[in-house]
Amino acid sequence: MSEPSLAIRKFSDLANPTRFLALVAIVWPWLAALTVCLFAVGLYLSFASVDDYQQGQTVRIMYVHVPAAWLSMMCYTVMALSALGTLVWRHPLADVSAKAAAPLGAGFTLVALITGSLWGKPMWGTWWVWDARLTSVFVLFLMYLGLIALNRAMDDPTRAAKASAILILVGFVNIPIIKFSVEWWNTLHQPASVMRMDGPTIDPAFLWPLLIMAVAFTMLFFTLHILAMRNEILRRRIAVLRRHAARSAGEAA
Amino acid sequence: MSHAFYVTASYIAAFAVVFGLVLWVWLDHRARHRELARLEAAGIRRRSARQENAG
Amino acid sequence: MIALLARDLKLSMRAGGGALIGVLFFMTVVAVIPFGVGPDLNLLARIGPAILWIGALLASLLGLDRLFQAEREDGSLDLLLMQETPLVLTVFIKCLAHWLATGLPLVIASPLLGLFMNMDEVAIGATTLTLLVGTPAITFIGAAGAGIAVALPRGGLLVSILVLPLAIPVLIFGVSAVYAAIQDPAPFLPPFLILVALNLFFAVIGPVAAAAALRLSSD
Amino acid sequence: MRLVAEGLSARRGEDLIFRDISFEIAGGEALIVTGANGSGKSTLLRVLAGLLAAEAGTARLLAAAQPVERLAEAAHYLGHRNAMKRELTVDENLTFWKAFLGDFAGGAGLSVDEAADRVGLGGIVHLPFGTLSAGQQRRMAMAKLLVAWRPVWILDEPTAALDVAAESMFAGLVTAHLSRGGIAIAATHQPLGLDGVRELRMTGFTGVAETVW
Repeated sequence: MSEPSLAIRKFSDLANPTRFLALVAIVWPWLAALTVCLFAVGLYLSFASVDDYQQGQTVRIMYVHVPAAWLSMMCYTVMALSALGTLVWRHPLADVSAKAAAPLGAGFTLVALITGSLWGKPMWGTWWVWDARLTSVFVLFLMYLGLIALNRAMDDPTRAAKASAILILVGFVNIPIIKFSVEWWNTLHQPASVMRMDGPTIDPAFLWPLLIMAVAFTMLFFTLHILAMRNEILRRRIAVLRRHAARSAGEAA
Repeated sequence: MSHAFYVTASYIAAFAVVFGLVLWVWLDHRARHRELARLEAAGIRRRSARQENAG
Repeated sequence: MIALLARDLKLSMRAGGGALIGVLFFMTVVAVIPFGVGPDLNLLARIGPAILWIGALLASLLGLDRLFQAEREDGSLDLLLMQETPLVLTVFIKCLAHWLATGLPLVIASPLLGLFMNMDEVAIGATTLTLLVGTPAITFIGAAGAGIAVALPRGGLLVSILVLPLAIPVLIFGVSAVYAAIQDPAPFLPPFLILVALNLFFAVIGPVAAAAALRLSSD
Repeated sequence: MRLVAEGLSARRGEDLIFRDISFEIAGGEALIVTGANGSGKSTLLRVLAGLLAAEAGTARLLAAAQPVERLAEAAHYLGHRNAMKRELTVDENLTFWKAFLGDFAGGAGLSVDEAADRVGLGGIVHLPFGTLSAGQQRRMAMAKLLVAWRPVWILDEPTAALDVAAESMFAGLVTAHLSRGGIAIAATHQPLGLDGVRELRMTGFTGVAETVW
């Protein structure tokens, strides 16, 4: 009996914004340091690695492109989980988490898009193809921007959180459909000669830098995420304090 | 254009965006801190903080 | 429920209703396209179905933001929320009424515009049929956006921005089905059936999401 | 039939509006909610109508003619806004609400014409709602209470924008409703001219709400 209740208490401890802030204060320097170390190793490896016999040194773009693309999806998953937290458990920190993640997701998706087209130009001879993958990522980018716009349009943070939680979940079930439909569309419209990224298996020489870079990017995301959450918590705390200040001023008068 | 150009460009772009995100988080934090400090200077604090000071 | 359907239909016909505006917008958009791409009849015939679909997509988003906002402004939304009838059903009926008032006229107008676009009979028939099946899906998924943005004073544009990416699959399969009908080797049925499936799927997910959003946004 | 509210608290945005409100009303009784502006009258009524989730506490309808899960299903809510469409005629509006709301067990609503007669505007149901004056619109919104039977009436400032004659007309409506065994809860500035009603004075919640932030 004691164990689950302990677990629940742990969870709700973490859930308390004040505790969370304390936790962030302890954790974030370590996370940041880890991120920097991983990036140092990952960047070194990615520039020290041999050139691909087919793609030349453009293969190095992969080391930023693939992790960014991975993050763009992981970030949306984090937001979908937070949205569940908002709607099902009505957890205040879940609101904060979803709101803080949106700009980060948009940022990493943008990186994935830019590096993707920079990779595409030398490889395919064009900046952009309406490939299923690229198009889906572009749609994802639009959805991040839509979510940010929605959050900015609402002044009450609790209601904004609920509205965006619903939108996030609707988007979450829709993204696979969008992906599938774009793939279908692609087979109709595109000559089959366009290069596929998932062709041959990756050589271990490329795998290691890629993995380390992916972990580094993920750590970067979590560092930024908890810091952005901290900012958001402070923002709400300030809003509450200001309202109290206004109210007590009214009482004094 | 050489392939090195594309590699450099994509690393620069990635760095720029990530730097932008870091900057956003950092500036936001500074702004929030300043606001909190101003509120505190005006004598407005959270109740829990007040109790801690009193106790 | 029938009462609600009848009321919403009446409202859309009366002054200030959106029924006519949608069709007018649709026709204007389609009429403007040839000035952009040139009067080449072959080209128009080729891109005609796509133009009709994009026009219909934009036109069906046009009045969506008012779907719940108008109800909220005069207090009717409160009463709709209170009832024993599941809110999802109420939302579904409202979507249906909205589609009958704005979506169906688009479908009816599309053969005429198809003639302007120099499309042949098969293409016109296929476009009309796919629009008939596809536009309800846009309305349903749009209702989710309308529910989310119900409390926003300037929600109209935001609804379109939020909903358009979600409507991409409908557009893809709608247009694919039309082209499959025109170009012989590709089979018509698979994309068409997927379009039907999308319609049914959105008919569930849209009202559910919209109902949840409306409940949460009431205060 | 009894309406029991226990320990209700409600929040608007981040602010706690009121805390720990409890009362009990039996059939045939009315409760008048009074208090200054911003003391939480409207919020309390919206919580009772199920339009706003209570932060804590419950409001239930016990021993009603048919078991209800939510109090809202057995209640009429007349808010600040009339919930009528300007573009439709009064008749169309009321007919819609009559059909959409339906009758709660244990009573039957009046016909549209009868209801319009009761609020003293018999002859003009064919006019578009938007062409009526503010006072007439409010009266027609009250007729909405009559076309479908609900044992509980939740009325938020019902007599705002009404003249004295209309106020006494409305007092008559509420009295008739109470005599049928109904319950009425009204937030008001003005005395409604009802006899033997209970009063709940909202003081507002002056303390500082403890928020999670």
